[in-house]
Amino acid sequence: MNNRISCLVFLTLFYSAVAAELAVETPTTASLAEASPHWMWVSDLVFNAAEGGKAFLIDGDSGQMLGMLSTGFFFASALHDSDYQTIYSPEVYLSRGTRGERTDIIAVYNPKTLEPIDEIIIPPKRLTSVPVVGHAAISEDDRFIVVYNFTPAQSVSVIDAKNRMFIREVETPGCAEVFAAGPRAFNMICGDGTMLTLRFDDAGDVTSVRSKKFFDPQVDIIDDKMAPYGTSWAFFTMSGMVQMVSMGDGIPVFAEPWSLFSAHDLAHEWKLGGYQYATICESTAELYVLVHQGGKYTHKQPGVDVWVYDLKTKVRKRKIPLSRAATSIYVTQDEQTLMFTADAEHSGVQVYDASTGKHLHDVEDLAANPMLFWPVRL
Amino acid sequence: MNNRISCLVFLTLFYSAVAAELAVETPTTASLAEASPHWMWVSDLVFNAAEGGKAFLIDGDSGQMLGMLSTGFFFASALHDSDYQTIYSPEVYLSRGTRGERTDIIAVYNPKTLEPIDEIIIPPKRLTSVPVVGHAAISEDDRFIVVYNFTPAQSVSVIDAKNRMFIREVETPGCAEVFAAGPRAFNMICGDGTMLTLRFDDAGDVTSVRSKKFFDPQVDIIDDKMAPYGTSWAFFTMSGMVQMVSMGDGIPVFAEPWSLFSAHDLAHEWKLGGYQYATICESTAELYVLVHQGGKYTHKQPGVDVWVYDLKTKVRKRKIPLSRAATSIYVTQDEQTLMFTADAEHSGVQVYDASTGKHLHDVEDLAANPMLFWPVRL
Amino acid sequence: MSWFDYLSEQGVRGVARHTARRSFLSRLGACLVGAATIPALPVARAGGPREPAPDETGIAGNSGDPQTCNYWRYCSIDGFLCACCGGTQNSCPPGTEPSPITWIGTCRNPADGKDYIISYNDCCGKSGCGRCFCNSNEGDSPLHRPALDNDINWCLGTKSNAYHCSMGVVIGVATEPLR
Amino acid sequence: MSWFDYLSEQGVRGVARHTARRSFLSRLGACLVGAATIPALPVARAGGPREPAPDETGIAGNSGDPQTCNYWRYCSIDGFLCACCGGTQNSCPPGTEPSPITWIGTCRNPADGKDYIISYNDCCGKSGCGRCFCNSNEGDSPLHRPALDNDINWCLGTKSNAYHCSMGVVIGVATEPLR
Repeated sequence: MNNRISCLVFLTLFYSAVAAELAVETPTTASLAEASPHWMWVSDLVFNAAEGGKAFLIDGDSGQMLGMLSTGFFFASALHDSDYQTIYSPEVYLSRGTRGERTDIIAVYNPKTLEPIDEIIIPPKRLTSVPVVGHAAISEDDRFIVVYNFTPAQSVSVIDAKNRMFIREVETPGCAEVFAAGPRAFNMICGDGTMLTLRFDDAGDVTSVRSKKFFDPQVDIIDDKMAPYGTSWAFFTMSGMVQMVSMGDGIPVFAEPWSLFSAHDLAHEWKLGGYQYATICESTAELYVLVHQGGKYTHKQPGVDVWVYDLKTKVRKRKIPLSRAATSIYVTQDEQTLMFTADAEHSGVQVYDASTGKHLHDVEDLAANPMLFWPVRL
Repeated sequence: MNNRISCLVFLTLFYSAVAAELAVETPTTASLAEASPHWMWVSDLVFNAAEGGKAFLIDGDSGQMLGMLSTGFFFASALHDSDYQTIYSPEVYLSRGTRGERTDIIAVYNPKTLEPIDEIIIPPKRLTSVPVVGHAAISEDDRFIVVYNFTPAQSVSVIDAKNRMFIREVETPGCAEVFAAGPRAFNMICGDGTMLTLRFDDAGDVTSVRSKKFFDPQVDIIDDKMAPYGTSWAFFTMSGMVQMVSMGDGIPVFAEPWSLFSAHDLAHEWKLGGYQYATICESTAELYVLVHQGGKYTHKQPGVDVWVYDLKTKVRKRKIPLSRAATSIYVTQDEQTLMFTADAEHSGVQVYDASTGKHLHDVEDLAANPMLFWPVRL
Repeated sequence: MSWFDYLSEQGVRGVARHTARRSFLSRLGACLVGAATIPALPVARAGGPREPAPDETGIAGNSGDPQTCNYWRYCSIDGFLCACCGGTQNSCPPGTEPSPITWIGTCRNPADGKDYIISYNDCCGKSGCGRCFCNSNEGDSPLHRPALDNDINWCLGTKSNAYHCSMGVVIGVATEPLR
Repeated sequence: MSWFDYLSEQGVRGVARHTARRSFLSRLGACLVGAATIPALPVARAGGPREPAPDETGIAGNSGDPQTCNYWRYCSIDGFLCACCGGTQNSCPPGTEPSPITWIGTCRNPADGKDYIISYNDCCGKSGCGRCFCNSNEGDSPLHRPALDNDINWCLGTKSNAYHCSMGVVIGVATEPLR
């Protein structure tokens, strides 16, 4: 009798003394189902203990939490490649939690198992702030990752995602945030109203081009909240103008700005507000924004309504009153669009049918400070 | 003109353009006043992100927070020497927050500045649990620190506090927790109902003695919540018996047990409950316990009343109804006794006049999960 | 000291007394090392027939919802319910690892009226899940009786000691009163 | 790139335009290195005379309580108030270090009716204080205008980058409208 059978006999005898109606169970680890376009990630800043940052994966259909990543100090959000085979998470750790040596990494996770599988050490300079979407970006061909640094010197760290190695740091004085722009380029917003384009060759060598001035920072500054739309990005000024920027060809092309708010809306002080107040559904070409009524400098107040615009006609199509005020919003990209909202100062995520505005789920007690949604792009 | 004066002139000219009614200020770091017997530390487990443990220092007289320490993963509490010149904090860190290499240290802080001034690396075996007082202890002569390890093998790490170095690990199978016992000895509670005494010589070499059986774990087990009283410790059984153990001579001496609860109390299901449910004021020889009414296994439910006993007569002297239910309690050691309470599941600490029961302060929004008080012993 | 010694001190008296302790443990240990498909240790019995929990009346005859604290298996649990965190009552959320050792309790299944031995394995390797905190404490014992202590972070012997959530795993039926 | 270049790009236009930028900055920088007793940078003016905050009516004529969010200096703050954490409106809690660089705002002191330039230095080196969170945002600007951005963790150039709390430090009176 070999050892394996011997053990089975032994254990059978052992458990026969406690033979039960319910079968004896073995603790295991759950697997994730096939990824769904209705899955959504949400980042948790854990502001009262920011060294404990997290990301939660939720299923908008069931309203269930599916899993979590532990993502370190002042976490913003993670990136993934175009077929969702790899998650790249910019993370910051201090050797003694809140003191000691700082190490910045791109943690590499398997999206199917949520296990950490590798890490790439990068310069310990990553921006730490209330999370913004533009803190890092991955090129459309999945080759390069760029992380925005602020020490307060402004620069980017360039990472070769394919070979999982840091390549170089590029100084970007006066320019902040990064957005993928075509297969091998990234755009940044500069404080003087221009856009900086960084283009990379196969070796990761960089050339840079500065755009014309597309906003006046003294008059109506472009905000650091924005929404992707295919290979374009929608930016917003503090007064509620939409500035669409096409980035697909690597060089930014600026569309004519238009206003979200009528004179009547403005007279009633309707405003954009929150930490991630705009999102676009690509398949329906609809823009969703969080709005509230408030005076100047209420740009972080939660939205009480969602206003939905047709991006083709630039006309507001409908209003969705929220079951609870929210500072972040994201919609799925399919036609059965789900809308996710959260308030940074309260635990929990709300899920709605985006077309009807019907409130579907409250995912309660999820995240101490839900800040940024980031989608499972499929 | 030397450089310093040149700078002053330059800066004066610079600021003269903005000369103000309010003087220009320089950001500084506040100093702590002379330590008061009414100061109290409270540990924060931060259970939803336990890598971000903390300790808060509060002044019971003013109800103000005075400062904080960042104390790492599953923090329990810290120790200090007999003249409050040095704080020793057993802390656990993982190199990637919740993964990677584990490092256990005794962090050394200056209690006057709350700055980390040193650290002692110890074996990465420290018990991590819902905090208990007996997780670590410092000898009465301030020479040795002992930390209880659970891997689940049971042992202690012995640290030379004077020379700030780890000395050795001592295996203590079947025995848990540590309590200072005389100048150079520590006692542990063993699962078989005995006490284990570890005695150290100058070199940190150890001899051990096992006591008689002083409780029956099958009948009425001694709980792991206890209160110091000079060189004695009060232990409690699950049924509410008080077992005072004198440790001053290095070898435990067991007093006659007595019950906190009359037959009438027991009939009405009055019980001890919480995470730190008992505390003793040395100058008044009063024992304070958190009590509630509940069935078996409600031993972690918050207390709604505090019952106060005269330790000399073993008679209950008074009852203090709480402004909010609490799982932890501590009193100051002076005759103008203050009583601190907190509930592990709610932020905030409550301060009372212990003699009158008058509620003095709510220290609000302090700690995510306040667990253990630990005093400034002066 | 190995954790088998710890078990022999603390946990498996009820089983071990029917056999030669050393040989039983060494046999069990050898099998456990060789076979990953059997339940986690310890397998001690929690304390004989259990006393009903105060809130159990509402679930009589119904096994209940594993995402709620009054689910029958959770009678001695203390932590975030893995079933609310991407796992189930007996599987860890993705990317976390079940603790190989744990504390145990005895809970009555209202569906069949029987008492089961439940192993409360923790899931390890990520920060706290933060959802569905549940603290029921039946049979919970102090730290010096660790096999019955639900206050311990049982993420021991795992790649990481970080505590994420807790499960209730059926490892047998409680057939006789034992302490 | 040094942070003086950053300042010359972003922050000190209002001052620098009255002088030769390079020499001003190098002089200021040299003095700052030599003298720890002068206010922290940046010293740019936030944006000229400010607009009253919606909740300011209640504190007219009164400087208010530094432990509350409507204290006059906090008109552009975003964080935990150090005055609730063992510090004051202009001193860090024990064991934490003020950030040498920071964002700035302009706030009106109801006690004298004047607008002051306020430097919102963060205190660094410990985990978040967690008390008296205050987010008032007057003059707050996006990340590409960092000297006016209160969302940035300004624990930069400190021994540790850990954010603990925020202060409002008077660094001058706002004498003229500048952007």
